[in-house]
Amino acid sequence: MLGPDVPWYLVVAGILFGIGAMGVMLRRSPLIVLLSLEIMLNAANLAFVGFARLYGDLDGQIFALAVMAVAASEVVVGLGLIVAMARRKLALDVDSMTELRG
Amino acid sequence: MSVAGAWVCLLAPLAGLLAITGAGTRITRRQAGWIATVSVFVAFAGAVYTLIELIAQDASERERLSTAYTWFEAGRFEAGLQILVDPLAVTMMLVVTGVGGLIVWYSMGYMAGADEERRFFAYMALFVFSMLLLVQAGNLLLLLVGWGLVGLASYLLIGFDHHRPAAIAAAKKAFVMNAVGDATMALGLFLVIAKVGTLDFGPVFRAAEEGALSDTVVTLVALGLLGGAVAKSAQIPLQTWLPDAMEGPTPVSALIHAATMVTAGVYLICRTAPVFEAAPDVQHLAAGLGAVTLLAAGAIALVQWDIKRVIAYSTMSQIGYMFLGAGVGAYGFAMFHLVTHAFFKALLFLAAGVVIHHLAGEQDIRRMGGLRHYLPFTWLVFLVGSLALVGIPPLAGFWSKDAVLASALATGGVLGWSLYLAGLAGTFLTGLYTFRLFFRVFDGEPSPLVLEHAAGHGDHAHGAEDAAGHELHGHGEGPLSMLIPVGALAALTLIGGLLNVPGLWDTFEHWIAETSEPLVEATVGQDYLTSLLAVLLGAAGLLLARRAFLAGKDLVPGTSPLHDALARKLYFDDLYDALFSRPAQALAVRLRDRVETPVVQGSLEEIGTRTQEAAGEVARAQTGLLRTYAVAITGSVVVLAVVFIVVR
Amino acid sequence: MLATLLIVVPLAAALVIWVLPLPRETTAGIAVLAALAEVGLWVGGVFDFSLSPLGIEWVDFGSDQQLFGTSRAWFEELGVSYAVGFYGFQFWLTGLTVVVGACAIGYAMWVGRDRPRAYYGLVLFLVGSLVGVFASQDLLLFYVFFEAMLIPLYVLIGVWGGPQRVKATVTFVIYTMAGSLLMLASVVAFGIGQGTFSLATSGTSSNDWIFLGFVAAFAVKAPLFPFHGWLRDAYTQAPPEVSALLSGVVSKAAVFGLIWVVLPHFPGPVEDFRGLLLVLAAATLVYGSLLAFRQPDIRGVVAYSSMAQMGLITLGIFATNDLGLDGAVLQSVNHGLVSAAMFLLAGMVEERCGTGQLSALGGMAKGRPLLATLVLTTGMIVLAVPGSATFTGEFSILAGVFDHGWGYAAVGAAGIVIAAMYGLRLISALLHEGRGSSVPEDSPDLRAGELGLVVPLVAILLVLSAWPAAVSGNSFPGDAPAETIAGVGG
Amino acid sequence: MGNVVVWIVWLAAAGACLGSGVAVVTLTNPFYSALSLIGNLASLAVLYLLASAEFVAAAQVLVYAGAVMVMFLFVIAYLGGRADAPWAGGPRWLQVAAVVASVALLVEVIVALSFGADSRLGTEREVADSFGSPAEIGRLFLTDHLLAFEITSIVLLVAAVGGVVLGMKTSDEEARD
Amino acid sequence: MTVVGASIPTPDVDWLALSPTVALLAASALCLLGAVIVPQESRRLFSATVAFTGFVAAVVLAVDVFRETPDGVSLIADSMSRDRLAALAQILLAGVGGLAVLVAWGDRRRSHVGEYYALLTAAGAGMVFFVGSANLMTLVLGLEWFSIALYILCALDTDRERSLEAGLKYLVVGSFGSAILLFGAAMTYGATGELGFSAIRDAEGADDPVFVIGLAMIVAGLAFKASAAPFHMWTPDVYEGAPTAVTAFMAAATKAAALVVTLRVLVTAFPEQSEVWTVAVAVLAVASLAIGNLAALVQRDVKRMLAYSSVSQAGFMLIAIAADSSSGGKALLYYLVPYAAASLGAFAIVAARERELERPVTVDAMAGFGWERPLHGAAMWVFMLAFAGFPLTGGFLGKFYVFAAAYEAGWWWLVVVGVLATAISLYYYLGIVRAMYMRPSQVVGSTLAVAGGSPPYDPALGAAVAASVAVVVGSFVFVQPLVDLAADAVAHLPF
Repeated sequence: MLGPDVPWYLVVAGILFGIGAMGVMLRRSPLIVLLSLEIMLNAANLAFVGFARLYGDLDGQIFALAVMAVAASEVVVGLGLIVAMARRKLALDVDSMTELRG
Repeated sequence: MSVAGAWVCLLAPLAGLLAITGAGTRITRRQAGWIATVSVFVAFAGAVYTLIELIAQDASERERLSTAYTWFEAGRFEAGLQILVDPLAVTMMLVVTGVGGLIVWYSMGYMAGADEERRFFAYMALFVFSMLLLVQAGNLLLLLVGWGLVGLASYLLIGFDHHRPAAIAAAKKAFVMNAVGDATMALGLFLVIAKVGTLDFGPVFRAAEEGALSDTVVTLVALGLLGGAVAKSAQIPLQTWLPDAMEGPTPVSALIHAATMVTAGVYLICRTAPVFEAAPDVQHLAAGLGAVTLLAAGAIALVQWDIKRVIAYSTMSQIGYMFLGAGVGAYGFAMFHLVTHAFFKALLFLAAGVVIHHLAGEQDIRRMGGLRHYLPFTWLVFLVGSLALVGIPPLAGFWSKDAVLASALATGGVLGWSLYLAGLAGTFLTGLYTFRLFFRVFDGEPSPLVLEHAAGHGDHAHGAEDAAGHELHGHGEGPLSMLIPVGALAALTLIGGLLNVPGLWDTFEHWIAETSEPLVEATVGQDYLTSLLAVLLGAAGLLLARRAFLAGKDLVPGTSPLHDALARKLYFDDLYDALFSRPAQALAVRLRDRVETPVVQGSLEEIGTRTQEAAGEVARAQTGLLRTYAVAITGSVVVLAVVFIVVR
Repeated sequence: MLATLLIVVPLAAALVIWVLPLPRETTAGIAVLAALAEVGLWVGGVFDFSLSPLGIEWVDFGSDQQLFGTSRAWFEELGVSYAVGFYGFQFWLTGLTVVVGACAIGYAMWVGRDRPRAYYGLVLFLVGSLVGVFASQDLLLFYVFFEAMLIPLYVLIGVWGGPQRVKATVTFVIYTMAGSLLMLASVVAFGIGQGTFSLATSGTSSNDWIFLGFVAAFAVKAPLFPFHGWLRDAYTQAPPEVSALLSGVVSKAAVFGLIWVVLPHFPGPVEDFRGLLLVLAAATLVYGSLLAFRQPDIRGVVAYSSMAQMGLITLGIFATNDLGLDGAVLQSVNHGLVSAAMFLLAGMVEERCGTGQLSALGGMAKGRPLLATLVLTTGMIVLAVPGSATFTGEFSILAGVFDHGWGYAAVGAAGIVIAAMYGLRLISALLHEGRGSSVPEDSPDLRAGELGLVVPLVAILLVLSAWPAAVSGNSFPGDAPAETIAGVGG
Repeated sequence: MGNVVVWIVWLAAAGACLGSGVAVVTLTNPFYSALSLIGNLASLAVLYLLASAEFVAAAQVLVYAGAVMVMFLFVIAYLGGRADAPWAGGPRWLQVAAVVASVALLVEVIVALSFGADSRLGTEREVADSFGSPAEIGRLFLTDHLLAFEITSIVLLVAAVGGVVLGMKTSDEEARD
Repeated sequence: MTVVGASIPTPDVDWLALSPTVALLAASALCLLGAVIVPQESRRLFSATVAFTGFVAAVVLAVDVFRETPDGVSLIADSMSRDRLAALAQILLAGVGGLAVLVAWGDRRRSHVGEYYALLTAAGAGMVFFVGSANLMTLVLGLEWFSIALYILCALDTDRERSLEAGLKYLVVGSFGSAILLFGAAMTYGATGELGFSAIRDAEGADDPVFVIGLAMIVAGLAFKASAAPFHMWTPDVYEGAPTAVTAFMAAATKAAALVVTLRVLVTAFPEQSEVWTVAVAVLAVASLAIGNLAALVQRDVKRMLAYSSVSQAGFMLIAIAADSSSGGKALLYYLVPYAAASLGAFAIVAARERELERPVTVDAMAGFGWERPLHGAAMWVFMLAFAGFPLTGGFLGKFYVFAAAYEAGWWWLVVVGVLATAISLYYYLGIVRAMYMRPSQVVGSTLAVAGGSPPYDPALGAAVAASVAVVVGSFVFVQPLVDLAADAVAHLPF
């Protein structure tokens, strides 16, 4: 194979997943949280693509494509929600959403 | 031989009880009294019939066990509702129903006008039934039932005046102390069941006689029975309830606490003689307790001021003689003394009842005196009774008490001699306290109280029994329904002793011997010697009492430490209070305050609180912050992955 | 068939009452009718109408056959079936249930409980589940009914009880459930281990933990010291008739469980733990008696005396011999009746005086002969005066446990003495001495309706006093209970 | 030599990918974050290409970096200044825990990978040139993965409905306002 | 499909297997259509009817699938399985959905009525599909399908802040969970090179750490959907904030679907690792029991309390999965029936109360409810008893069966934990009963009057409640037939 072996892809995927997860866990802006979620999904996609290459099996790529659609769907809903919240003049800060707790 | 009479005897009072209870207010008080009286006399008739039937039998045939049905059954253990008809039982039946009938009859006059008279007669019927069950019981379990039921009846009757705290307290005390006796007796019976497998007299006695039971077992069983006997018969150390029981109406004292129930212990020892004989130490213990009691009670009687209490201590003392007799194995004489004692002690109580009745409930002999002139008949019968009690011939007490003492002498040895000397000393004391009482009540100048009642317009309460029911003025010697029984008992006291005259005929002793063979037989010489000594000592006591009375002095000076000890009843009440009553109460309170509330209830609350606290912590972990959820998930995944890798 | 009928009739009546919007009187009428029908069915069961030309003959309790049984497949997968039927002691306990149940319902009608539809339905439901418990021949079915009876109890105490009712009911239900859930674990373990849940056909187990699970549940239910934390509040806060059912009948579920679940199926552990259990039972007896002696109110006294009695019964059960077992059954019936009577009487007194505090009561005997007679009679049976049925039971139990050491019997005998103390204290505090501060001068004697509730209970007790062998001699198949029990698991 | 170039490209792409990822997470302004994400997606597309996933790479650019991100930017623009949220903040322990947890997860994954790297993961199969081509992908989507294909569309449809429903001002809101 | 070129072999589509899903999708589409073309005033009637019909049709079709499928088959390159496990789960899910529609009927929303029912049916369709998934891809997609529908449903009351908060939290945390599941799927794929469950089982590399991490992540992702602790934290917030009818559906259906799929995945794909995941599942079960029960103890809001209770119920069901045996499977399936019914019914009651009070239902707000609304009160009582595992409800036999399965499998300590947890749970379950019957009503004359008096009786909700009661009690009486069905369902799982 040209370039690095598959495990390197996976390392990148893993790091990316970690970065995304950290974003979700650290950031308070729902927009950025959504972006971080995208990173996590893409990390998974990268892993899938890498493994697809490893096994010479297109299932992984198909999976990655499907996940893209799913990710898009989540973004749509997420953005819809953010818009609805903005319309309700709610603070766009996940830390302020503590009405429900305990 | 027909046992129908015995069954009639047993069931008639029960029928009376049920009739009175069932009829409730539909019958008058007087009718209730009649029902009770008649039912007891019917029972007496049954007893007499049974006696005749029994006499008609061969001496060896005079024992019949009759079972109505299997009363209790557990696995292979069975106890029938059965009665045993034999000379011992019939004797007791006669005493219980005969004396009982007279006393119930007497009560009709005595209790007239009392509140809740029906209840009184129902209780009396219950008592007679229970007592009959006790003496007729054909096995130990049923005997225990009767044993307990008389305790119940005693409780009910002592506490008859339930609005008086003293009466209630006395009733409770009597019941609880008797329960202690019941308990020890029950323990003895458990041991019997464990070792013999049955409570029927026959097999149990056979086992005891044949030595099938080890010495320890027999001793323990006998101790258990003795415990019951001591409690019921108010012997040391379970004697303290009897004086208090005098809170009950006087007929009750006469019937239960003089004539019948309290002597049940003696009956028990005679009935279970084979067991006691197999455990001679226990039997001797019984005799010893009897001796101690007769002295102690006699001594305490010297300082009592309550007319009934004096007689009550005298009862204890006399039962001490019976125990002494039964303890040395002179069952016949013990029973003989039981019978004569029933006569003269009932007589004394009923006569005292007349006095109390006359004085509208006053019982303190310090406020009496000179009654001889107002109550001549009562004076006479009281004198008869007192002389019989002291054992002056030819009255009943003379024959029976001397026979008991002679048997002690015949036993010999250290034990026999000690018992004998104690008994003799007792006769002296008897003379002393009996006539102290007699003179105080009947002799001398009439007291203000007596005069007041003689005038017939006493109108203030004296705070003693019957106060609620009686309008207070002199009753004289009371109605015929009181006088006839008193007269009948006086007659019995006069002639009762002739049932058994040492050296001439010993009908009674033989009669009892058919059930319980005596262990000792006094010689005629011993008899005469004893009689001589006893009469002399008794008379000496009498005279000393007379002198003291004339001198206006107390027999035991009120300032002496001895007086104090006697007045405090030798400290038994204080001792039990300190040893049992108060620790038990303290224990109960302590358990409630130190265990129940803090530990049992508290631990629950503690668990509840702790759980709530933990729950609060868990809920607080749910911060509502989105980011913490993500952290939790990530962390959990990390941990889960580690677990997976490790477990793998 | 009769067993099923006895279970179904009250449940069906409960449903009818709940579903149909009937007026108060009709509701009460249906409830009473159902309760009486239960009694009638049960009495009908005592006599077997088919055997004799006269049409009436005693059922043969001594036969090895289960009586009036029904068995249907239910949860075959795990070997669970709907199996009900009676052996002697079960039948007696059932009789106790229907009688006390009828009196309780009658009392409720007499008092006129609020929200009658809910109330009567729940009581009937309780009665049905209790009968179910006593008729069970399947372990899981037993557990089902054992738990089901808590459902109505929870509400009955919590809604109709005294001022502390909510705390009382919560403590009661959670405490008893904690115990019975441990039993559920044991039920599972035992049944799965045996491959069947049938009480009659499953064998024995020697697993101590399973055994302890069962014992825990029954120790809470009985209750035994120190598992009685729920007792006082529940017994004093519940409505009197519910207290009657609770202490009189519900606690007997523990008796049933110990006799029919634990003894036959865990002979080994029973042997190993006998000492401990006997000590606990004896401790219960003494502890209950002592606390009864210092309770400030009627129901507190009766409550702790119930506890003491349950300790006694447990002594008999773990004596595991003829005297102990037969005595335990007899005593269960006795205690059920007498404590029911006592609680009903307590209710009647409380209704008259507005309080159950002994210090505020007294002197009620004066002018109230019926009340006095009944309280006295019942009280005397409570304290087991010799000759009473309770005495016979106690005697038999203690004679039985004597086999395992005189100490137990001695403690039991001491218990009898303390029982006399608290019994007399209770009687006197109610009836005797001066009129208590809370006793209205004109408060009436018992009325006919009240008599109709208590007198039957007392009458049965008196009959049992005269003939205890009726129960004790007919409790188990065969003539030796201990052998019969041993035979079930073997 | 091609290898070296590929390596360089790979490293550049991977570096860009991770760098832009970090930028997404760290930048304060959501607008810049979104832009960084575009870079991230684009560099991922390069990695996909290198892993013989041409069609995926294309889709990544078109669908993701194109459509989705445009939507993102549009929303951010719509929100204007309101989109600016505090950076992080919150409890200190939370930040620490977040970092620790992510790093731990990362370490686990990488350790696991390193165990497998020598054996199964180390040796990839030879693949044909058509591997990852639109035709192959399309064929699979219509045969083996027909269901996935259909579901993807349904999911998108549902999301579309959701976007509409949530984005619209409702009569309930009006009633409340 | 015929339009596709000849070079591509058309896959054989088993329409019967897909029919429940398709029926629901059709209903969903109709509802959406209705949202546009049906006039406002009859829209609710139309949509609800269509949705209900769709769910009923799905039930009927699933029953047919069940009867027609004695042996499991996998379809379309092993991406989906048609078997009795799926069919049974579909019957349950669609049934719950139908009842949820009845509960939703009384919801007096003015806007998005058509979309509401469309999304409900769409979520139902997703679950119905999800339980039949046979490879990781269909699994993930099915999960996203119904999840996204539910995210929207949760946030649908855009006028309520809590609804929005719930929606966003669910979305973010849910996507986070999905991402983890997805990454796990990638790892598993990476270790085996396979996506199909049975293929994964047969593949090599089972002891690969990558594989194990993948398994852990998959378990975490599914546990997340089943709201098992410690992945449960979204549950209370979302359940509380979401429209109650949606909560009812979610609580009953999501958990059922997730647990059935967890069972299927673990048993079919990872039998070799059973000693690993049984321990993990047992740990999750214990955590769920502990955390769910403890947290529920201190809740004041009934929906929130029920949410925590659902966490603990998940714990019980995980015990059944941990048993890793056919009786465990049967126990799980049996347990789901009364659980789903009780859960739906309980939220239905809460919905009813909420509608008459027009404020969130706290435990205090339940005071006196039992006397004011006797039938609802009694029903609520039954549901609480079912949760608490009292006899005469299926909840009891469910617990019993679960414990039996666990004990058989040697998990005796799980049985003990379960028993203790049940004891704790009694406090709050009975707390509801306590409030309903033992506390004076605080409502009559005050808030209720402000809310315009009690609303007209809602027969649809009543029917749903009645059906739930019938199932809860019926599953107790007719346990064996249900267990027989469950036995058929798990017969082909490779235990």
